[in-house]
Amino acid sequence: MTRPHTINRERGLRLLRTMRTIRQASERIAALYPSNVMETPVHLCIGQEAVAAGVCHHLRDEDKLFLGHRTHGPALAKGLGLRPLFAELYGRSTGCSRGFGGSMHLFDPAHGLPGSSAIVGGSIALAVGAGLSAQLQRADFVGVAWFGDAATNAGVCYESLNFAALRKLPVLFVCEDNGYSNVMPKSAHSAHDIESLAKVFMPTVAVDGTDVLATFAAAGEALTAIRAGGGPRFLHCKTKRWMKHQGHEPCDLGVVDRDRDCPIQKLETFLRGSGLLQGAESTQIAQDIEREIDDAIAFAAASPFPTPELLEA
Amino acid sequence: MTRPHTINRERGLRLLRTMRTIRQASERIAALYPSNVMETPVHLCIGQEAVAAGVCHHLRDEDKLFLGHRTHGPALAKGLGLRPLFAELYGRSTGCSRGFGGSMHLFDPAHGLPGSSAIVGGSIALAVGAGLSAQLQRADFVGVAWFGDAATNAGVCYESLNFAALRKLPVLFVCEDNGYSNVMPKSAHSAHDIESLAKVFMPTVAVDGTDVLATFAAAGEALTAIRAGGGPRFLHCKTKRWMKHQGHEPCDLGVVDRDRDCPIQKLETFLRGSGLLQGAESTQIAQDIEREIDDAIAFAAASPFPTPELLEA
Amino acid sequence: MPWSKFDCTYTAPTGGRQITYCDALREATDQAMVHDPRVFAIGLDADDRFGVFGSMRDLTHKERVLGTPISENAMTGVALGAALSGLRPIHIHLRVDFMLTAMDQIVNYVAKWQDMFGRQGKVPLVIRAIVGRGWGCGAQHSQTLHGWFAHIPGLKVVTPSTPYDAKGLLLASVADDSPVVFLEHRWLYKNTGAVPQELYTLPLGKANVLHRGDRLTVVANSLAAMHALTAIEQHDLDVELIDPRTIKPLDLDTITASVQRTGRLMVVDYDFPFGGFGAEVVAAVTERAFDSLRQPPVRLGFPDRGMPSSGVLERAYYPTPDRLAQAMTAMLLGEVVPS
Amino acid sequence: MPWSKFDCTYTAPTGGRQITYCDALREATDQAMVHDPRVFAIGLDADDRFGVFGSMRDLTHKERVLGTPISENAMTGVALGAALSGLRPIHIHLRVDFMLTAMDQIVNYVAKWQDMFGRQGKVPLVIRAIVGRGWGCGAQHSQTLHGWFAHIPGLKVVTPSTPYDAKGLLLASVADDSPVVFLEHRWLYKNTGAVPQELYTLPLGKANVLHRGDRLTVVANSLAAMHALTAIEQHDLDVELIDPRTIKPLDLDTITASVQRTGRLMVVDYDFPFGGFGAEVVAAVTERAFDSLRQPPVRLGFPDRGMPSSGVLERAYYPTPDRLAQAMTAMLLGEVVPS
Ligand SMILES: Cc1ncc(C[n+]2csc(CCOP(=O)(O)OP(=O)(O)O)c2C)c(N)n1
Ligand SMILES: Cc1ncc(C[n+]2csc(CCOP(=O)(O)OP(=O)(O)O)c2C)c(N)n1
Ligand SMILES: [Mg+2]
Ligand SMILES: [Mg+2]
Repeated sequence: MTRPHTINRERGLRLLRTMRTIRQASERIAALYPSNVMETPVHLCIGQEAVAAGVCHHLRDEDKLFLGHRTHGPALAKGLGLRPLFAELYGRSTGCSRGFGGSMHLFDPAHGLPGSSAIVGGSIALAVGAGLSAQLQRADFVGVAWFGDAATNAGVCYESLNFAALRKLPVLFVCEDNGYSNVMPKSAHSAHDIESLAKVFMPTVAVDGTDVLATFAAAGEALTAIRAGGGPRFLHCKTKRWMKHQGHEPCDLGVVDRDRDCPIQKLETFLRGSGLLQGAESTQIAQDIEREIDDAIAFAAASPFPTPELLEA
Repeated sequence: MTRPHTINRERGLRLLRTMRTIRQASERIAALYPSNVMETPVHLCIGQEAVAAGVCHHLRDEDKLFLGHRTHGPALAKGLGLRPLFAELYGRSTGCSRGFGGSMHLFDPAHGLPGSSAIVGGSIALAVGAGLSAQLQRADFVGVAWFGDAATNAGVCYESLNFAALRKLPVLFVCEDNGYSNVMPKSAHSAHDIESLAKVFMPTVAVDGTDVLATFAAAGEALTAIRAGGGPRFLHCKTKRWMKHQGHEPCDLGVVDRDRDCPIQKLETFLRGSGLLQGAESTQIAQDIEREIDDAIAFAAASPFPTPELLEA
Repeated sequence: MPWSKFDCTYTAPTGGRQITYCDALREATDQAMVHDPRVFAIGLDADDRFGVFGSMRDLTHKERVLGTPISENAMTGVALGAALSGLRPIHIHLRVDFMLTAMDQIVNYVAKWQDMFGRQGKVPLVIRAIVGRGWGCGAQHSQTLHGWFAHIPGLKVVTPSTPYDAKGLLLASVADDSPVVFLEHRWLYKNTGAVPQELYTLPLGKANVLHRGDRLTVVANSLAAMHALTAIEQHDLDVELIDPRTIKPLDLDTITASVQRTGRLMVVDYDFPFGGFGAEVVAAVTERAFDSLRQPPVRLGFPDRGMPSSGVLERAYYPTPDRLAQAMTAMLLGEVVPS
Repeated sequence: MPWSKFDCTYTAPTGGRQITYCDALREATDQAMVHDPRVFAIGLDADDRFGVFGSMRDLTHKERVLGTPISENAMTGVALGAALSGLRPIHIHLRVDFMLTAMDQIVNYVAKWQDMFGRQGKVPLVIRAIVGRGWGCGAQHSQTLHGWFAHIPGLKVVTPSTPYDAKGLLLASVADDSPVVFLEHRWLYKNTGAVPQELYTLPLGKANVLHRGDRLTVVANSLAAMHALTAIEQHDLDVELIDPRTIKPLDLDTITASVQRTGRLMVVDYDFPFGGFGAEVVAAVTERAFDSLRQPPVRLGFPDRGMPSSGVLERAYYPTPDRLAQAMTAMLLGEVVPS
């Protein structure tokens, strides 16, 4: 599995940009969070950016991505704008879910985000339904299920794997395995090895989920196979969660080494080494993104709140 | 896995007796069924007797067996009497569930039958709970989960396997695989191979579920390991269902060869070949059982019906 | 595929082609699938030779009827995912009791999906299930639960009592852009009635007056409505019988207006007695028509316990037209109503 | 381990040791586990350092507190199986919404097990869950559902509102030989009140009169009871406030007797409005005390839709003591009651 990475500059920079957007938006959320401008629980993706960027760069707007509670990273990578994201976190009517969803429930069908769910596991089945829809309609979109390691304990996960495999549906299962369910380590929640389990149902690939080029490559191969009618594929991405399960504080479980485990640093090192990134380009990208985030926050803060009439049944 | 069978006469005859009891009781039910004396749906075990006999002969009264809808065989093998069984089918107050359960809900805690359930899959978890109770109480009983091939599609099955494995609970999982869910063949309901799947969680053995000596041997080994603290085991028994899913009619799916597949004939042939069964012994056993069934039916038919006051909340 | 052109408010024809409730469901399913290629059906054993008690047999578009494993929870999610991806699924359960394995999907997902995202999207999903007593089936295969589903915001709950309603309401449910739980009583399957051949939809949220009367308003749905009708007709009672047809939305206007005229209310709810549909009707009508009520409303239904299996116990557990007639008569005489 | 010796009917002490609702739950759990070695606790994250919002921290018998994977359905079955095999489990959910994944086990198994076998066995199982609004949590993390559980025969439903009740009712639930769903509102956790140190159990099915009054009977449970009490005290209203404490069994005797005296009934039910607990109280009281009612009963609760996330919408969605006070005042004045 450790083939030398190859990537062109444009792709490399796009991946970098996506990861940075997720990172910087998340850090801004963390910074603002204690002020209570966002009245909604947040599950940040800092440290896990490579999975979102690597996988979603292969997805089209028609592909339907179903997320769980840890939404921001993959939603941004799939095409959700910073403005509708921040407005939603700010509880405004301009939010992607009009203020009804909050952080865990993001909606942007135009970019293939038909909704996300905070009950662990269930949305896996919805992605399978999207795959079924594609199959029945002979359309070429793909359903993508996005879930954590602990979601593999929920019965609905297995039921979904079985059905997708039975009907050879165009579904990509993405397990973003950060090794934890809140503070419970994987060893306490899973007797099984996720890869071995998935392999009972379908071709399965494991990748280093902190290496965006690895996830990008593996996701690309999996999606090519799926789009070619090869049935479902499972992508097991081992990654690290830098923050606490919920909220703005750093994780205190002592498993993260921010230098060794940083997907952004890894990519930058590679790009610089390959001559694809030069001088202050990275700083420039970061600054551009900061400005976009400033704009999104200004937009959110200036947006009206939803009105209570909307609550009518 | 095909070791030569060894068995002593007493065991051999006990296994034969149990299988014959199940067979003859089931055939009597089938014969009486069209007369509507039993107002309850029945799922008969004809053809599957070897699993019930082979496994349950290793079980003690303290071991807790949780059944699904196809109850008669394993319940009789575990120690339920013919009288309380028939009285329950006849809807009488002397039935093992006082007329409240019917065929699918049998209760006999003195013989380790804490109840059975007609919602496929769920009772697997109850057996795991019995195993947990044994572990927490440092008692040496075992929880036994009894289910069909199609129950492996229900999420609760996987959740149960995972938890039993995680905590190394004394639980025996018995999958009575008759290849069908009603008229749906296994190929239509399971993308997975049941053995491979179970192996992800625990040691798993596959046996010919029409060969009682094979199931007896495999169950014995599994239970010895479990009782020695080795954690859960999975027994995959491939067998044949001779009757329709429900009711008194023979199966019309064309997969059964009553000569080749008969567990009773198989055992008798073996016992005769080994000199353990002679002359008219088998006929004698059959006649004894017929008398017991006659007695049970007379008991049931003479028993009072439950009274409606029992319906009070 | 404009569905609205089939909207129809006419009342059930009294003459014409007579078909069974089962055939009405079958015809509705067939016409829905023919009219709209986005409609498909999915369910455990939905595709087998028994065809959901006959209601799915010989469909024109068999290729759009999919069987499933015993995985009702995920299959509900699959149906929802398909509904969010351009299709209009009908998810079918042979028994409502099996739906309980799917309550996370039904309550947390299906029911909430539109509210959760500010009602920006459509969820055209119908969940069909057979409800009610079988034959010695016991506590796990005899439930009804219409009022229980109706408690959850975001679910419409439809319980047709006649072949005419079965067809028109199933088609309306398929045409609806929000989730509908569609509950069919097993004991109604063989009932016959006049049913127009063409595709038509009946409004969800509009009650049907099954019998005119002046002295008592009886509200009853599904099998209970048919039993109440038998009771009223056999004993020639001066009772107005209202079948709400949809438990949610509930046509309180029709019910309240009737009670304002008759001054008396009885709800026959073949379901568990605590809370639920019966309680809602009594509470809502009391709130709205308090001054019209001449005596306390009455609810009839099941005892507050799981269903027994033995025939003698079943016959005591379940109300019958006779018991309904006795209760109505007692109420009209101002006597204590036997429950 | 005779539990009955702890039965206690005295009303909450007004003085003495003050502890929080959370600590009362913790103390009850600890004492139950110390008193009876058959009692154990199991639940997702029940054993982690947060200890179920503190209610499980520092227990004497930590070895009897087990964490679980995200497998609520099977874990409910595991708890039931353990209850059928000699133990007395307390199964804990951090949110009632997660229990929805376990409804097959709860409704088809736990609730039915005793009825299904002719009530021959015991099912000493407590299911604890935190209910109610959080903070911007949205539709999937804010439900209450007490009336919904109560609809199902075979489940007792307990919703303590005070620390005193929390302790005595939790112990009574553990002592009970039938399944109990025990629902704790997150917003009550920090409330303090007098709680005796010793082990005591309060009867399941006995209401508590939180305030005496003559002109209106208000029935409210859990957080709603506390909000109603605030409303009554702050505005010095002549209202009798009854907290049923257990939704099922429901103490209709106490409620009916009060309405017979006051002539007016309001139910404050912090839950979905269709059916459920509010409807049951209005219907049951109307049936029993019809002639005493001077005006139509009133229900207050949530709008009939999923919970929103945005703070402004939450504040509109959820009733407050102020809104309750306004409604009570309007009702006492005979005005139209704002809902
Ligand atoms: C059915 C259910 N049970 C419990 C929870 C509470 N919960 C929310 S997130 C979470 C941990 C999920 O872990 P994992 O799936 O690995 O995702 P991660 O948070 O690590 O991204 C839990 C237990 C829930 N939301 N749904
Ligand atoms: C959750 C659920 N779904 C559907 C059913 C209806 N049903 C009863 S038995 C059965 C087939 C079960 O097949 P299997 O588990 O292989 O057991 P077998 O009948 O072959 O012994 C089905 C689908 C049910 N009882 N429970
Ligand atoms: Mg994780
Ligand atoms: Mg089978």
